[in-house]
Amino acid sequence: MNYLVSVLLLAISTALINNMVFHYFVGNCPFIGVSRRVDTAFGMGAAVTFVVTIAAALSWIMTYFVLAPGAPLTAAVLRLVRPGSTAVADLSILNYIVYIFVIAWAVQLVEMYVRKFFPPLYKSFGVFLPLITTNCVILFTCLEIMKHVPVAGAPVAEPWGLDRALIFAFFAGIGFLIAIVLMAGIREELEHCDVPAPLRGPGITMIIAGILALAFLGFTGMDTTLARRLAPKPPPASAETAARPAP
Amino acid sequence: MAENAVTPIAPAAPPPAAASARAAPAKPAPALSVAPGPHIASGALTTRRMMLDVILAALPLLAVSVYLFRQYAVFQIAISVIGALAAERFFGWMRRRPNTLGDLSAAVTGLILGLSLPASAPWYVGVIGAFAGIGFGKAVFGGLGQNIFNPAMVGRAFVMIAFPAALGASAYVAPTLGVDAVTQATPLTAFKMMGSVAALKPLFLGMTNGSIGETSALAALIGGAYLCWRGTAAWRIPAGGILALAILAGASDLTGGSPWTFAHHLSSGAFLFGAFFIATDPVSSPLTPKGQWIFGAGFGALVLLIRAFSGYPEGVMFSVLLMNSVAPLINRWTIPTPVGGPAPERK
Amino acid sequence: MKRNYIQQAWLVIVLACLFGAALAAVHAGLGPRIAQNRLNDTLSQIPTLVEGAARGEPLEIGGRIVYRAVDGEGAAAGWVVPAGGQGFADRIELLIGLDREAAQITGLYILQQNETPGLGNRVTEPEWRARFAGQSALAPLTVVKGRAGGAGEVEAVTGATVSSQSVVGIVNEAVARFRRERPEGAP
Amino acid sequence: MSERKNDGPTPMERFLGGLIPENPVYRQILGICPSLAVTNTMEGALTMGVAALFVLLCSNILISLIRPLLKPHLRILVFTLTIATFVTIADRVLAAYLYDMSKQLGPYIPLIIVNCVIIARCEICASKQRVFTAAADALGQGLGFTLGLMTIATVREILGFGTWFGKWLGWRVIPATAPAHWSNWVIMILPPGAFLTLGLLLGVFNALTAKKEKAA
Amino acid sequence: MSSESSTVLSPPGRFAGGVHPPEHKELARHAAIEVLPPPAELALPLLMHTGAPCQPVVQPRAEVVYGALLADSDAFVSAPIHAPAAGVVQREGVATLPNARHVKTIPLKVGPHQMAAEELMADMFGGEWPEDGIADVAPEEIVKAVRAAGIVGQGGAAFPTHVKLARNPKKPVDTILVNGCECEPYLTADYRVMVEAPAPVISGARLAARAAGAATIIIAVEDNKPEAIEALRAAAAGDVKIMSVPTRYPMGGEKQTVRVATGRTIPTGGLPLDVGVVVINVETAAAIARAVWRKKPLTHRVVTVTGGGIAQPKNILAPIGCRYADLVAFCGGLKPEAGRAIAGGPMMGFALGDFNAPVTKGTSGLTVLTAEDVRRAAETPCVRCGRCVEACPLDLMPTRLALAARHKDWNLAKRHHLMACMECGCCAYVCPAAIPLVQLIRMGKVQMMKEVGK
Repeated sequence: MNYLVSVLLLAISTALINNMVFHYFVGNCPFIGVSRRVDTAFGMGAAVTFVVTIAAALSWIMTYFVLAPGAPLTAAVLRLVRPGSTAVADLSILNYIVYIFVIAWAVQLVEMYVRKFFPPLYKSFGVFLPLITTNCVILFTCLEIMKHVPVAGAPVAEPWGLDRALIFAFFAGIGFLIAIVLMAGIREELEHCDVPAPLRGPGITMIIAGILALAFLGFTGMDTTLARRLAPKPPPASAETAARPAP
Repeated sequence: MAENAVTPIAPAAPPPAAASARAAPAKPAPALSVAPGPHIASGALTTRRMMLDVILAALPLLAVSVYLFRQYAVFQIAISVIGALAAERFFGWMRRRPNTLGDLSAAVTGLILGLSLPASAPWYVGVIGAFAGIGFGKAVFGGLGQNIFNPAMVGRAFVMIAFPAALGASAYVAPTLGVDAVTQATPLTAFKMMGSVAALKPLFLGMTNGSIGETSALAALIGGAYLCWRGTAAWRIPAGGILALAILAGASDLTGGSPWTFAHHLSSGAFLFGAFFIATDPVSSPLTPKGQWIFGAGFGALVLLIRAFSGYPEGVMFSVLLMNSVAPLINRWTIPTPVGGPAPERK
Repeated sequence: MKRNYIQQAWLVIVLACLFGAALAAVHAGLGPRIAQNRLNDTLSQIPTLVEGAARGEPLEIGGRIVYRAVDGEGAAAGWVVPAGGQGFADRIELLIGLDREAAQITGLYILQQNETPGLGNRVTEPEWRARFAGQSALAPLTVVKGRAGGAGEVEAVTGATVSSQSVVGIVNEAVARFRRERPEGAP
Repeated sequence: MSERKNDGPTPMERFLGGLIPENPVYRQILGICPSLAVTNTMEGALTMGVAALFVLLCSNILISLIRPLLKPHLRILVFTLTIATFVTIADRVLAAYLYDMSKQLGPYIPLIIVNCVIIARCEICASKQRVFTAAADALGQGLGFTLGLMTIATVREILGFGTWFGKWLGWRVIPATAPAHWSNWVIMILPPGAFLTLGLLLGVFNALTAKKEKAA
Repeated sequence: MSSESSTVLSPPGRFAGGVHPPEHKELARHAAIEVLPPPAELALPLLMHTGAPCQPVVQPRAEVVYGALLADSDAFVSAPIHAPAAGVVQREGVATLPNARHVKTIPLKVGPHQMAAEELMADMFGGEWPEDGIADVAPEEIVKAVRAAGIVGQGGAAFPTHVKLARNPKKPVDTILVNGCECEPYLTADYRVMVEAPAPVISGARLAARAAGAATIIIAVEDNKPEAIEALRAAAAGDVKIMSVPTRYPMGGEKQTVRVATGRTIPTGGLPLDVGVVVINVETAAAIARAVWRKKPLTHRVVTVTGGGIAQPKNILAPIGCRYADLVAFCGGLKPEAGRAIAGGPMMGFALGDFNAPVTKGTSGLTVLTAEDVRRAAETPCVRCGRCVEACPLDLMPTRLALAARHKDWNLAKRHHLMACMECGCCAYVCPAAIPLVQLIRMGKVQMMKEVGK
């Protein structure tokens, strides 16, 4: 039950309160470019959700086992090469490079897999897949997860296991989906409106995004309050669970 | 053809008025116009009349607000209305458009904005709110009838986020005012922050603190009833909103929720004012009856959610904006099937 | 086939080696400095949090880092406990200063927050943080609104009760945990 | 390279082109994420602009140098590798020497990797032009990007904080003892203000260029 | 006339939407039908029905008698044309119908010796109309007689009636619905026929039922015509059911009448036949009776000439082919305040540029509105109030359709079912922003067919 609550809170927080587009400003290029029709917007959002979840899993695994300071796989390799060494291997400088290639690879993988096994799905959002490699939502999600991957050496403020990383990534994608579909609905409506010429296209999209961001501010604090309401009554217990050591 | 011989008065040819008049100067032949049908129109309602209805319906709210907040209310509303009119004219001028003040829509925006501000807000809040509302909420979309969001709520959200101290919880305290009840925090804020529950009767009558126009549930009901009776407001929206809020809050009451019961929720804050005056703005709400139900219900549910769980004590403004943003999708998803089913595809 | 592959990719491989070397150099050159920056971020606040402290020594207790504040001679002056939790908008990270017996709060510093500017972010203001100094660490603090707090009470930031409550909650939890887990008899 | 193939704009034209006619932010609508995320202070905007300029310049020069060796199908791979490397370097340098800025910009520095401006310049210009041209192009685009960020930041910082370069230089635009009729627009620091400012500036930019084109 | 009088039924169905404009029927409702003496010349269009045009069967300068066949066609969906008066055929001419269609005409110079008005009235509506013996008439006989008489739907669409009545084994008919709704404001032609001649209406309905093989006969009349209901009720026996339906425009539209009177819904793009119903107008019913019992062709029809711009509003039994000018002259001419002349009623009728157009078999009236009646407020932007959506009897979203038509956005038009619109005009009538909704939709339908249809 506690776990479900925490999933719910993470979902609300990621998809609504700290929405990728309206709070973190990421994914703006497709947000402007692919939000003219509701169906294409939905396809784009679904594709992003799909890829971001997979990329998040891969990057969490890479970070935890290979890249983080003192990561087990790297350490094992190090011991093989130089037995008895006490140095802590830290490959975190390679983080960004690894992430971007993990994403590119995930996109390729997803594209091949979907084309082969789910042709209808491929038809509905396959065209968006190659575009996604440079979608900042994905890299941003990987970077956020990076901050929370538990590290042996230095304790992380809020360690996330693979499961939390996956949930976070999935709802980050859902947040993007919500934003882009809302925007597409509005822009379809605007198609025949007399928008001032200089504002047509990106200008009006930004202003609408601004108003949407204003509206989404209404969700602020919802996760905190919910957490307080749903938390089991004796507070020390929750402190224990929060203090659960990193896996 | 000897048409004139047969029908001396009927125009002989396609009738240019002047020519006929010259032909028979003594008894001018009628000038007939040609246009596609229908040739009669109801004329019972015009856009201008709809706007006037809103202003009329707001009179009870105005009366309560002037009673409660005295000259502060008058000042705030005047600032907002003048600001909105100036903004409408300014943006119209920027686009070289004819004067549109006559349709009264800008005045209504200003009025709703003024009613939704606290009496104690400084003067620039009303002006900036009006300009932001008309500018971001209306002019950039192309003017009347084309906006997606309720302009008054865009303006209010803008100033609320821009000047949290002027509109935030504490700012309602206006010690210079005469009536005791209005020198305290608003009932919703007091409940959210300190858990103190206000009595229902003053909540309903409006003898509490709050934004200028929101205090009295009774006045909002009277004005709202007038709007629905006139048909200016789609009754399904407030009905959906009230139902959703009452059901959700009632369910939480039954499960032993909070001392703030569904009756409190209904009569406190801007809920009824919003349900009748703001959410029903035709431009930014759905067109279809089914869509209006969904819109209303979504509005009510969001108000409750935001009140209960978000950091803000009141959720009417955010709910309206959020539902506005969904309205195009609702419209899209609730296109009714024509009687007799969709037209068959032509081969 | 394999030859062909190498022919195709030799540039990538060479570049990768070059870049790897460059990054290794950057890491070697700047790594310590970055680490020091991170540490300073926390350590530089220690003298303001605990009276008489000159610097802090990191210590791991229960899987978490706390700092032992020591004076110029290395004698214990108190504790600095990093803590964090959900605020109104985002996570709040803060440092709590405690006296030697961990019986009294000596100071509070907000490392990171993302609260509403103009309302919630006023928890970072020194005037508000000063309300924690001198409070007892033995019992949880409570938030009061609209009046100056007495002992064990902290007056909320006007219009930002949620942020205030969040900070107080984080402090209460961290202090209680620290009191449970701290090495007995120390420092 | 034959002269004909290089018949495009001269280095100077390319440099100037990046500033306004082909401005990445206002004209190409690229790199919107940082334009919104880091522009609540001038310092953030400048730092981000310079970091992007650095990455753009280095990768453009490198790509231009190795362009005869590029295999078409490996081109994007090489671009990405190059950009990611330089971004990492920029990120570490910032963390070492401008720790506060690095903390403030957070993930937006690494996000330069997927900034469309850079990969687009590599593709359009650097992989086809001589080093000098590519460098001029990178400088123009980078400065144009920085300029774009700084215009947005100017509006947002002045309205939001009443200052301009307030952290580094402490310039107050609105006097601290401002009349009672002024209070900082908090919205400008928050996401909605970013979107609205950029939307409006886009409109202003378009209106101005349209007017200029009409006059020409 | 009947031995047992029938009761008045209430309708089993209803339709959503619709409007109730001021009726203005008082102008002509008490004016008994008067006969228009044949004017000097008639012009009979060769196409005044839906279907194939007729070819002349007489030569110019031929002398014809009343009721002589003038033109016919081999096509099934067509109806022959007969001489409404004795006279001399002229060289083929051309006329412009109110719907702006140019058609060839057979002009007929009317001779000096004509039937007297009383004789014509008696022949049309008077005398005895047999109640018995219908079962002895073969259905094919009826269809043949109807075809020979050139009867078409006189409600407006002018669809050849014999086509509707011919039995189709695939689509059996169980109900004949006689449409006496006349929901257009001002018009009273059908009303007068029901009041003055209920017997041929009922007889014709029975013949139609016999021809189509329908067991049920319903005559639906709007409840603002109690005299008509009473007259029909008094004249009808048990097998003919009189139904009083609510007064609401467009109750007279086939889709609405069928839905209200039978509870069945005609599929979009379909016919009443698809739900087992044949709908005929009251005057058509009378014409059927006359064709079968008296072997007379359709040569005259009742036309209401009314409106604030007409000196003396009247209901006129006019020979087909007379010009609108003749009608106006017969009614004392126009008043000076006349502002618009409309062939038909003000909701769906066509504005006339002049009065030269001939009266056809489908002409139900001439409404001359005053300038004040047609004055409209200036168009303002749509505020999406949804009035039109509520008024639409077909559950469409007219404002969206008009938007799509205005911007030629055929995807949007399709999504909102543009082609399902029946152009009743309720939306434009109620629109507070004075947007010409139905006009835009009409235009959009034509353009969409042109651009997408092929």
